[in-house]
Amino acid sequence: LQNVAQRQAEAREVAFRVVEITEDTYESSVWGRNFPLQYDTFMRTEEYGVETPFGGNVPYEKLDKYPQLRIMWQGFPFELSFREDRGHHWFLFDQRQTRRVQERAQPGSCLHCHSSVVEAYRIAAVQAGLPVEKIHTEEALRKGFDAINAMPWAEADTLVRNPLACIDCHEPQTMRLRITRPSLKDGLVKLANSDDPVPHLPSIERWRAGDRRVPYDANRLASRHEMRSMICAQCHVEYYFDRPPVRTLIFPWSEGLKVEQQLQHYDNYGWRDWTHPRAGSGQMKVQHPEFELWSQGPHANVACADCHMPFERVGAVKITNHHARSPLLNIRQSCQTCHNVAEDELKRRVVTIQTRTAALEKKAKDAVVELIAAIESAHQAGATDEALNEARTLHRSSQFKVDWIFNENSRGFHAPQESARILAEAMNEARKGILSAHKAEAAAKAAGQ
Amino acid sequence: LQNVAQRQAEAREVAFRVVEITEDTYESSVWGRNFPLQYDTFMRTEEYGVETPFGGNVPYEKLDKYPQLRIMWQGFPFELSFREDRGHHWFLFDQRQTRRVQERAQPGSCLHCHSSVVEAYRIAAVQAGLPVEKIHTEEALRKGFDAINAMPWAEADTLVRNPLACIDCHEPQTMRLRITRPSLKDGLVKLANSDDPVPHLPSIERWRAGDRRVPYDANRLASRHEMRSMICAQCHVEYYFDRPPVRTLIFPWSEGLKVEQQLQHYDNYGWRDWTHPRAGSGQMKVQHPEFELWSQGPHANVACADCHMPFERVGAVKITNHHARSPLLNIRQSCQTCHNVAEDELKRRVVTIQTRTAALEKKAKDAVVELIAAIESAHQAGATDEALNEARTLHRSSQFKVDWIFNENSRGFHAPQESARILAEAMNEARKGILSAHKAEAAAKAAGQ
Amino acid sequence: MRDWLMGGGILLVAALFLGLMAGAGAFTADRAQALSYLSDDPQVCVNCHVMREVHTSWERSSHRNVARCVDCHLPHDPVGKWVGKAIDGWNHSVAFTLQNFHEPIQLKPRGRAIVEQNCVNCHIDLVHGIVHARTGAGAHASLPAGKRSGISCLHCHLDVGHGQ
Ligand code: HEC
Ligand code: HEC
Ligand code: HEC
Ligand code: HEC
Ligand code: HEC
Ligand code: HEC
Ligand code: HEC
Ligand code: HEC
Ligand code: HEC
Ligand code: HEC
Ligand code: HEC
Ligand code: HEC
Ligand code: HEC
Ligand code: HEC
Ligand SMILES: [Ca+2]
Ligand SMILES: [Ca+2]
Repeated sequence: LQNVAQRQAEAREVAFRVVEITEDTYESSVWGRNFPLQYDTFMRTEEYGVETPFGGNVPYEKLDKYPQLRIMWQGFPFELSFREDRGHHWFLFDQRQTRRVQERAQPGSCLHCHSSVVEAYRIAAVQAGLPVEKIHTEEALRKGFDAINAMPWAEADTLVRNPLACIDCHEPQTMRLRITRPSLKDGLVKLANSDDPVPHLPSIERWRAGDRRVPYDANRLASRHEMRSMICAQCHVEYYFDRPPVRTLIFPWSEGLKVEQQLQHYDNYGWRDWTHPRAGSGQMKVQHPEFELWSQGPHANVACADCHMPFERVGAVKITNHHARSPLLNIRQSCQTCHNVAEDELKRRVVTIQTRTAALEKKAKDAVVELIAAIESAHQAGATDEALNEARTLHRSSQFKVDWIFNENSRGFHAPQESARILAEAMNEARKGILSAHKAEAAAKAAGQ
Repeated sequence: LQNVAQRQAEAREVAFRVVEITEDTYESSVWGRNFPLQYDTFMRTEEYGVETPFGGNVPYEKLDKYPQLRIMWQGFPFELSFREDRGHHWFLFDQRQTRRVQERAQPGSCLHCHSSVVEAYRIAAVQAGLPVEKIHTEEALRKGFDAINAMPWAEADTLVRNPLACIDCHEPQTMRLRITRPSLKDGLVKLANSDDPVPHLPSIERWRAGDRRVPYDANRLASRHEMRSMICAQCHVEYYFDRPPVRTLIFPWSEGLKVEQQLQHYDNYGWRDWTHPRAGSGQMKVQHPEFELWSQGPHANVACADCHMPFERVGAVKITNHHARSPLLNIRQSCQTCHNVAEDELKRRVVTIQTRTAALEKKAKDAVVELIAAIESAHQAGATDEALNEARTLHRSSQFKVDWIFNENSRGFHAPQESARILAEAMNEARKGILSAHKAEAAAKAAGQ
Repeated sequence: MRDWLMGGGILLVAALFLGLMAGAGAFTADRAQALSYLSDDPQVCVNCHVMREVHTSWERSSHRNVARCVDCHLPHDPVGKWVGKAIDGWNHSVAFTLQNFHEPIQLKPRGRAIVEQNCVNCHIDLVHGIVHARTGAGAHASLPAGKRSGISCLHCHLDVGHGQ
């Protein structure tokens, strides 16, 4: 009967090192020679063309399926094209070919999330004067980040070669997960300093209870379980680019992760992405707040990777399945370990949650589109800006909330009640706005006679 | 220290029959001599005076805490008094002393849920001509039910003696759970015939797949697990009394259990509980739809009894704790069997869900109260009924939805997303109604000049 | 194996165990067949009705044929195993006598760490890659499951021992 200790010794030599991986190994294929099983699953993010009721990776044009979006985002690049997302393999290609890049000026900041940008940041840092021996430091990433943010997109695009690569999430020697993206580091510092309770991120709660002398740093303090969600928060978050010339990529987390708190962040900063041409209100376009919505849901203690990169048995070894996609395409591994329930029942529950969200989304968009028309009509009838101020503030807030849920990619599943709550607030505000615009129009007409 | 021997002895002598219990044993204390442990916990429903953040059994006057209710229910008995509920021990006493009974005429139908009515139904059936040998049949309960529904409340009240008793839920010989209340039998027959999917009630789904020749009967078909929820549905449901003289107690389930389907049932029947004196709209007052809301939630496969009458170890024996109350007063037994989570974390999750619901409820009631004022003002300005028809329909529907969630006693916990969805619809409809009423008023004023 | 335990070199350990129990549970220990507590047979645990439910659920679990109670709930290394038995023996008899334990019974941190380490002990070949993703020359000593390696098998596999 081999005892346990002896077997442990044998097992350690399982991961045989074929090739040396260092901080300068930017090509995933090289990492793949040491970790063929993970690499095979990673490369499957190239597959697309499969639909789920509300998700999947058929890159269809959402503006055609949801025409109200063109009215809501009129005057902003997203009025040109907004497609269903697909595998990580495509994220550099898709950005390069979108009309939002080809027909509008964009800053280099986009590449923070749309390329394996670690190499470009380091090179740019050295070019900007950082001593070359510091090239592998976090400081290098920071300096390069600042440089590339400020570049026009086309110029920055020439500095990047690959979509998501192993080095974006893993430390070469230990394979430990680490955060490479400066915007998330800054975002987590803001979050840690806010009062928003984050029970699902205990390392932040512990930091808050400490002396707070050293700013919160996930790479030092976050647990392995937290990292299995934080690495996704490098990109799957709401963001904005600061004013020119810096155009720093910022996550609006100074007040917290909830939608009202992000709006407060923008209000405190007097920020608008653009002014809506018909309604005249100062609007923000919200993008994919997966991390923020997931934080409010019943699965906040379940890591993104638990569902989107689940464990898989391949032969005699258990690995992380790097084929990040809709969990509905892999329910057995993504859900059934924790939920001892039949596949079709689990799918039914998800689709029931998403169907409720979709029904509310449609009504909320109807209300926002009506509000835009009501403000425009009042304005044309001579209503003063002062009279339309309330309606425009309600437009800014209600459209922000509809965006927040509609552009989040789980169609409410990551936090079912919170999604419905946010859409309820959006509807209520939009309808109040319509009323206010009507009053302003009536007053203008009365004054006009 | 002989407790080991004592415990091993206890484990064997669980159910020692002290006294004979028959269909005519209406006094719980007699049952209690055979089942002292269950009886002791059952009698604890007499305790009251403990609050939880949104529930508990301090019978405070809700109309004072939520003044908008008096506006919403103006013209209906609930404008007099509506208190927080408390233990089953009180349900006959509380009904007898409420101003809704002392200052308004009510039918005998109330006693279906506010007394141990089995004995009264049987006696009334025999008095109405049923052969005495049939006194213990379901037919007797039906005949008595019809007779007592039609009686004025005061007369019916003289026929009842006790609040909830063992015989209301248990078959004397086998202690098997059974449904004694005719309204639930009728309700389940309607539900079975509807198209509303009820995956959590498999016996209904199986009946639907059969030849449907014999109407669905829970006492024959329901599983033990289903019964652990169905017995509560005898009373914890939305209901109405049919038109005089019959005043049959009916559960509006012909279209299904969801709020829109119950409204459809009322619309199909052209029903209104009363006409709102200020808004002139045909309104229904919704009462405690626990069973219906729980059916839409993540705990639909968890029985009411699992949380409200959990298993408890007393010495060596496991019994059902009959002290039905807020599970937040007994988290250890109610929740930790399934959730391996600390008590305060579980409580935090419930309160987070309930706080979201409460915030939406307040806004929804604000909108409905504004709508009532808007319709009234338009009416006083000369707007025709025809012009106000849309606003009144929206008032009927939006107030029905706010009632449905506010009067449900878990403050959204039984189905968090569904509760938020319903309140979102209510807000949207109420605000649309306000807009419609304003238009009607403006038109009336324009026509008036 | 059962007979060997009863007859042979067990007396020394039994003395240690009985020593621990001497204070409160002499009489209790005897009537609860404390001596049998020293064996690895799951039947031992089910002497107590409070263990009946976990025994039944174990009999329906995926591990019924491959792991007995002690294989998960006692350290595998020889020394750790007997120290564990002594500590558990003491905790058990105190809790059983005073009836002051939290219900439903939950694994305490120490108990949970033992179980987590045992998952890895038996499944090391399968999970070596995810437990301690260390590579390259000079790999650190393999980190045990639980606190230090940061991965908790029970985060996903809570029901392997007892179904549900
Ligand atoms: C903070 C990270 C981040 C930044 C910065 C960012 N994106 Fe994205 N982008 C994402 C994520 C995550 C997705 C996938 C989720 C989705 O499509 O909603 C995505 C999806 C896309 C897609 C595919 C779906 C679509 O919208 O058609 C395009 C194209 C795209 N982004 C373009 C851009 C452009 C252009 C910029 C700069 C103006 C930019 N992105 C900046 C994270 C980012
Ligand atoms: C460096 C930025 C970045 C990081 C880090 C990142 N993502 Fe993404 N992700 C994207 C972008 C961009 C897309 C959209 C790709 C496209 O449509 O071209 C995307 C798409 C996806 C999709 C949609 C795939 C499909 O088939 O529909 C999923 C699921 C996803 N990401 C999950 C994750 C998870 C889970 C993590 C963390 C383990 C993660 N992502 C980390 C940027 C990122
Ligand atoms: C409890 C499991 C679970 C967790 C944890 C989880 N998700 Fe999801 N995610 C889902 C499900 C289910 C969907 C819906 C898929 C669909 O509609 O096909 C989804 C959808 C998505 C999508 C869109 C996929 C598509 O089909 O285009 C992205 C991107 C995503 N999640 C990212 C994340 C990120 C980032 C995190 C962590 C912040 C996270 N998820 C945490 C279950 C989960
Ligand atoms: C989007 C982020 C991301 C990228 C990019 C990524 N990984 Fe991972 N990887 C993960 C996560 C999450 C885990 C699980 C880590 C944990 O549980 O601590 C993981 C774990 C691993 C492990 C540990 C063993 C296992 O299977 O759990 C290896 C080896 C690995 N990845 C190899 C690779 C390789 C090779 C690449 C590039 C082909 C790669 N990874 C790219 C997120 C990523
Ligand atoms: C690591 C464990 C884990 C994984 C993986 C997981 N869940 Fe869950 N799930 C939970 C926990 C924990 C809860 C909250 C209830 C509780 O505390 O037991 C929950 C709750 C739920 C609920 C009820 C709450 C709600 O949102 O309505 C649904 C539905 C659900 N999960 C579906 C899924 C689906 C679908 C997947 C796969 C995409 C999944 N879960 C993956 C652990 C998990
Ligand atoms: C279908 C069952 C049913 C019927 C019929 C019924 N009730 Fe109730 N009643 C309940 C339930 C369940 C509660 C506890 C939940 C709650 O208070 O919302 C309750 C609570 C009460 C309470 C205590 C809380 C309060 O509202 O002050 C009073 C008083 C009351 N009902 C009076 C009446 C009267 C008067 C009638 C007849 C007009 C009536 N009930 C008909 C089931 C019913
Ligand atoms: C015959 C009618 C009837 C039945 C059957 C019934 N209830 Fe009730 N229940 C009531 C009434 C009426 C009240 C309100 C008593 C009062 O406030 O006077 C009530 C109150 C309650 C309360 C509030 C107690 C408190 O302390 O706040 C809970 C919890 C409850 N019921 C749960 C249940 C559950 C669970 C079941 C099924 C196992 C059930 N009830 C079966 C009529 C019933
Ligand atoms: C998953 C557990 C769970 C299930 C199943 C469940 N409930 Fe509840 N119930 C709760 C919680 C938690 C509350 C909130 C208690 C509070 O706010 O103090 C509650 C509140 C209530 C209340 C009000 C208690 C009070 O404090 O006044 C009643 C009545 C009730 N439920 C009846 C039912 C009925 C009837 C069913 C089945 C149709 C049911 N419950 C199913 C957990 C549950
Ligand atoms: C509101 C409904 C209700 C009433 C009234 C009620 N019980 Fe029960 N009783 C239950 C439920 C639910 C169970 C659990 C049945 C199951 O799991 O099949 C139960 C189970 C029992 C059992 C089986 C053993 C156990 O503890 O699970 C006994 C004995 C019992 N009740 C005695 C009584 C006595 C005595 C009374 C009157 C003092 C009474 N019951 C009143 C609902 C009720
Ligand atoms: C009989 C088992 C059981 C009992 C008892 C139970 N739950 Fe659950 N709970 C579940 C299941 C099953 C889910 C859905 C997720 C899943 O499928 O694992 C769930 C989901 C949840 C969720 C996440 C979904 C949501 O509504 O946000 C919360 C929170 C929760 N339960 C709290 C409680 C509380 C509080 C109690 C006690 C009042 C309780 N549960 C009692 C089995 C149970
Ligand atoms: C004398 C009666 C009795 C016997 C025999 C018994 N147990 Fe227990 N056990 C208990 C009691 C009482 C508790 C609760 C005490 C506590 O939670 O600390 C408990 C708790 C536990 C716990 C959880 C508490 C912790 O410390 O993590 C485990 C695991 C356990 N027992 C395993 C076993 C195993 C394995 C056996 C057989 C070798 C066994 N028990 C034999 C009475 C017994
Ligand atoms: C495959 C490993 C495994 C085996 C074999 C096993 N257990 Fe467990 N045991 C566990 C795990 C994992 C938990 C934690 C379950 C939880 O917290 O929900 C647990 C929990 C317990 C508890 C705490 C109560 C509870 O349900 O959480 C007791 C007591 C216990 N086990 C006793 C036993 C006994 C007695 C046996 C033999 C009949 C046994 N175990 C066999 C893995 C195992
Ligand atoms: C005494 C050795 C032993 C211990 C301790 C043990 N296992 Fe196992 N386990 C096995 C064997 C043998 C199998 C069946 C063959 C296989 O699947 O590898 C198995 C099967 C499994 C399976 C697949 C079957 C299923 O339930 O899905 C899982 C998952 C698992 N074990 C997880 C665990 C976890 C988690 C723990 C710690 C709580 C644990 N095991 C403790 C030996 C053990
Ligand atoms: C993030 C969730 C998660 C964690 C943490 C986790 N597992 Fe698993 N495990 C899974 C999934 C998913 C599967 C199913 C893989 C498959 O079906 O290919 C699995 C499968 C297994 C199997 C059975 C493989 C088979 O199908 O026969 C064993 C054994 C196992 N895990 C042991 C462990 C051990 C030991 C640990 C702790 C080191 C652990 N697991 C940690 C999710 C997890
Ligand atoms: Ca934005
Ligand atoms: Ca009603």
